[in-house]
Amino acid sequence: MNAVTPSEVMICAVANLLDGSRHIAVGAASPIPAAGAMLRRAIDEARGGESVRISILGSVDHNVFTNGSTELFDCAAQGRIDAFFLSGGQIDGQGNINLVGIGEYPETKVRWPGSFGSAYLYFLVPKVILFREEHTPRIFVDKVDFISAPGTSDKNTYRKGGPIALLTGKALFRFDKDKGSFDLQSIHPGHNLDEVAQATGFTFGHDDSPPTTSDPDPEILNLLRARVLEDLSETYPDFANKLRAEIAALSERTN
Amino acid sequence: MNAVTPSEVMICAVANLLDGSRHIAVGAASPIPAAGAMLRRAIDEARGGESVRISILGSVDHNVFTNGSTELFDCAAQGRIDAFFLSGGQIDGQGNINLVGIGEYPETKVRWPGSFGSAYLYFLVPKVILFREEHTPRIFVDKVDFISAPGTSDKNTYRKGGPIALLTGKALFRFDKDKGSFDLQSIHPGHNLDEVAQATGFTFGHDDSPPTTSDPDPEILNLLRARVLEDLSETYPDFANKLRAEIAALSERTN
Amino acid sequence: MAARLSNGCKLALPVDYAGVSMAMIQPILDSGVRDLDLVCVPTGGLQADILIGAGRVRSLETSAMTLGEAGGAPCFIRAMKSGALKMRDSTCPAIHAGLMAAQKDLPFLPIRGLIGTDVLRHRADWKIIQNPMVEAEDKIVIVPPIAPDFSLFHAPLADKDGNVWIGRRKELAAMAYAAKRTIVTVEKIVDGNLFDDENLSAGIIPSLYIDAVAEAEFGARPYGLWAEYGKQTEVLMEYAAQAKTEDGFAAYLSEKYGAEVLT
Amino acid sequence: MAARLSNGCKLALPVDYAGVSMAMIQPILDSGVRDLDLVCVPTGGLQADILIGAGRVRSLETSAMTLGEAGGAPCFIRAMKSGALKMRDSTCPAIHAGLMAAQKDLPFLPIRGLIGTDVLRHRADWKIIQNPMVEAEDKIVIVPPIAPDFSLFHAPLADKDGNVWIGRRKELAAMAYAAKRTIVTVEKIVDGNLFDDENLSAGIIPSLYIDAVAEAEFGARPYGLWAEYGKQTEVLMEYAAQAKTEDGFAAYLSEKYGAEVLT
Repeated sequence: MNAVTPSEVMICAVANLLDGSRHIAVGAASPIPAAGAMLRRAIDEARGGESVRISILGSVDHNVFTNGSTELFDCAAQGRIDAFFLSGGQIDGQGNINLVGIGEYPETKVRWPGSFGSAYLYFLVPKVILFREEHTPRIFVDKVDFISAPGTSDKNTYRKGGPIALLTGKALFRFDKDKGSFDLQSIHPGHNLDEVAQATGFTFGHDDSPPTTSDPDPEILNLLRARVLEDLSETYPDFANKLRAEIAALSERTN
Repeated sequence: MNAVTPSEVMICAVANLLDGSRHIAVGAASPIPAAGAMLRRAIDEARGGESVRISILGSVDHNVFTNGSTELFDCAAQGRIDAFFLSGGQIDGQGNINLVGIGEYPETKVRWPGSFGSAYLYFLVPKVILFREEHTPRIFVDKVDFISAPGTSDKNTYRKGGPIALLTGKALFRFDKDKGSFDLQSIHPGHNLDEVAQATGFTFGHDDSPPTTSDPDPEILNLLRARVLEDLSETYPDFANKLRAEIAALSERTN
Repeated sequence: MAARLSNGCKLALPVDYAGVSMAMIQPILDSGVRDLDLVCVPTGGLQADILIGAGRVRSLETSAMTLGEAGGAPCFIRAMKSGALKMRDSTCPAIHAGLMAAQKDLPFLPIRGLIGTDVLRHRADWKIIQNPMVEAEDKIVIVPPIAPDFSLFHAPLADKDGNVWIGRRKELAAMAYAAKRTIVTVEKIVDGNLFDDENLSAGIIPSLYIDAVAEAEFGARPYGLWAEYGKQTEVLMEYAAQAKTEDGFAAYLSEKYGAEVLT
Repeated sequence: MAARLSNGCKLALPVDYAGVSMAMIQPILDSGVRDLDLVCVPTGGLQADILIGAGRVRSLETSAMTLGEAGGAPCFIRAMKSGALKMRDSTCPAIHAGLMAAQKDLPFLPIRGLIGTDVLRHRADWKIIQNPMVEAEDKIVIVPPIAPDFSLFHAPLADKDGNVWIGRRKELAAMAYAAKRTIVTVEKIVDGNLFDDENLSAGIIPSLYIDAVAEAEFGARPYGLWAEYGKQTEVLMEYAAQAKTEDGFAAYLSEKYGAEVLT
C-alpha cells in the first residue's frame, strides 16, 4: 500500500471530479485545484485520450486568453469552460457561498475581499467544484450571511451550471441539485463521521458508514509525483516544494 | 484670379464644412471627401491649430483603429468622431438616403450594395456630409424607395447627429434640421439655378440669386496643390494623378 | 476541411480587406454543400457572390454586397431580382452586435440608430423596446445573437498547435468567438508556438477557438491580405465582366472551379 | 498629470496583474484630489487601498479588494467597518459589461447570472427585466454603463505620438475606450511610431484614447508588469503589516509619500 499525503488525497479527488472535462479554469492562487487539473491532464494523456486544456487565470505561461479579463466570462457563458473552482468565507448547506463578509451588510463585522466572478460563473460553468481546505463550523454554516452566489435557482432562472461537489481537508461531498443539499460521499483517511459532522454547521445526507476517500492507484500516484510535481514547480514553486517535503517526510515515517 | 478645377471646388467646400472637427472618418473609396479632410488638416496646421485626425477606413497606414471594424461605430457613439460622409443611390428632400435599391423591396428593380453603417452612423455622427458628385433627378428624388437612414427623427428618438450639408458636382446645400429640408447655399462656378432645379427632383429653399461657391484663397489653393496632393498620392494615387492632369490642363487653357 | 460544413449551416465570412479565405472556395464547391445561410462580417464581396451564383446559398445577412471598384456583385443582384435569395439586409454595427451577443451567449444586445429605417422595418427578428433604465420615452432596438455554425477566414500565420495570428484584424477574432466552429487558412504554418513571442500575443486567436487550419499561400487572392499583399483589382474587374450574365458566370464556374451551378 | 483629476471624479484602476500605475500615487496624493469614485477593473489592491486609507475615496465599485498572498486590504476593511466608504459590491463580468456599455454609449447591457444573489439585491442601479425576445418567463439583469472620468494604468511602451502598447492586456484597452480621459505611465517612451511595426499594432491603444503619458520605470512596483517584471510580494506583506492599524497606515503614508490622511 502506498502512503499518501493529505494534499495528495485532495489532488486525486479533484482529478476524479474533473473526469470528462476538456477545458478547466483555475484561479491563480489555487495550487490544489491546479494540481488536480494537471493530474487530470496527465491521466488522460497517459491513457491516450485528448489533452485537457488548463487555463490558470493571471498567469502568463498557462493562459492563452488574449481578449482581456472578460474572455473567461464569455467562454464560460458559451460552454467553452467545463469546470471551475469556487470557495467561500461561508458555505451553507444549500450550496450558497459568501465571499463578502460576516454580519449585516454593508458594515459587516468581518469583511472579505468580495464576490469576484462567482455571482456569474456559478450559474454558467457546468461543473463548479467548491474547495475549502479548512473544515470548521465557522465556514460551513447553516445559512450564509450574504449570498455571493446561490447554490440553486428556480426553474425559470437561466442556469447552465452550479456546484457538483464540495471538497474539504476532511471529506468530499456531492451536491444534489434537485434536493439543493449536500451528501457526504467519502471521508479522507484519518478522519471520521463524528468529526466531520461536528465540523459542519449544516446537515448533510450520509450513509451510516461512509466510505473512506480512496487512495490513488499507484500509476496515478506516480504521475502525480513525477510529471505533475514538475508542472507545478513552474507555476506554484512554493507549493511544489512543500508537497515534495511532505512526501519525503511521509516516506521516512513509513519506511 | 486663380483658375480652379471642379474637383478643387468640391474639395475646398468639404474643407470648409469640416471646420472645427477634431476627428474625421472617411470611407476608403472616397477621394474627394478624403482630400477635403486632408485640406482641412493642412489649413489648421498652417494656422497653428491642432492637427485634425483623419481615419481612412480599410487603410493600413491612415487608420489607427486596432479593435476591428466595430471600433468606428463605438467611436461614433461616444462622440469621438465629429464628421463622416454618406452618399446614396437616392437622396430625397427630407435628407433620407437609400443605399439599397429602386422599386419594391426586397425584389427591387435595381439593387445597390446595401446600407453599410448608414442606419447607425447617420444618427450618431454630429456632422454627416452627404456627398454625391453626379447631380441628376434619378438620384435626388422627392421620396426615396427605401430608407437606409432617415434625415430626421422625432424628438423622442435618440439622435446625436445627422446631415448638415449635401455637396454635389453642381451645388452645395445646407440641411435645416428643424424644417427637415435642404436650402441651396451656393452653386458651383459654371452652373446656374435653373440647371440645379432641373437636376434636383425635390424642392429646396433658395435665394433668388444664389451665390457662387467661392473660389479658395490662393494660400488654401497652394496647400491643396502642394501638400494635400502629396498626401493624396499615397492613398489615392489614381485620383491624385487625375487631379494633377486636370490642374495642368486648366493652366494651359488659362495661360 | 470543407467536409465539416453541412447543408443548411450558418457560415460567416469576413469583409474584403480583413482576410477572405478565397482558397476555400474550391473545396466548398467540391463538397457539394448547399442551402448555406451566409453572414458577411459586416459586408460581402467576391466569395459570397461566387457561392450565391453557384446556387449554394439559401439566405444572406449582410450590410452590403459589393466588388468595390469593380462594381456591384452580379450574382447577388441577379438572385435578389429573381427572389432566389432570402435577404436579411442589416447595418454594420448590428452585425457586430449580433456576433457580440453570441460571444457572450446573451439573448440580445441593444443598439442605437435604426429607428425609422426600412432596414429595421424588414427585420422581424429585431425589436424596439423602451429603455428600461429611464422613465422618459426612449425607444431602443435590440438584436438577437448571430451564432454562426462556422466562421471561415484567411490569416497570415498559424502554429502547429492551432493558434492563429490575425494582428489587428479583430473582427476575425469576433467571428471566431461567436461561431461554434472556426476554419482558417493561413499563408504559413510555423514551427513552435506563437505565444513564445509575447509581442505577437495580442494578435493571436488561441487554438481554443480554432477547429481546423490549413496552409494556403496567397489564399486571399484576388483580395489582398492586410499589410501582406495587395488586391488584384483587375481580376475583380474580369470577374465582374464575366459574371454579368448567368451563362457567363456558369462558364466562369466551370472553367475556374470545374463546378456546376446547383438549382 | 494628476492635476487633471478633479474632486469627485470617477477614476478606473486595473487589476493587480494587468499594469497598475503605482507611480501615479505620489502625484495623486500631492494634488490633494478627494471624493474619488473608484472603479476597480475588475478587482482592486494596494493602489486603491492606499487611496482609501489616505481619505481620498468617496465610493468604490469593485468585485473584490485584496492584497493577494498578503491578505485582505487593511484600509478598505477599516473603511467598510466604519461606514466611511460607499460600497458598490459587483461581480467581475458586471464591471466588464458596464465598461462595454460605456464604450458603445449604450444605456444598459444585459448580463446572465446574478439573480438570487445579494450582490444584485444591494445594487439599486441594476434592474431585472423580462428577456424581450421570448414569450416564456426569462428574467435577465441589465446593468448601466460605467463611464469613468479617468482611467489610469501602467503599460510597457508608448511612443511620442501618444500611442500605448499594452500587448494582450485588453482590459486596459476596455478601460481606455470606456473613459472620458485616459492617463498612462509607461516603462519607456520610444522614438518613432509604434504602428511602424505591424506586429505590435494588435496590442496598441491608439493615441485617440490617450490624454497623457509619462515615463516611469518600474512604475507598477511592487506589482509586476505582465511579462516584464515580477511582483514583490514581500513589499505587499510589509504594507499589510504596517497598515493593519490606522496609526500604522498614517505613519506609512507620511514616511513613503509625505502625505496626510484627509478626514
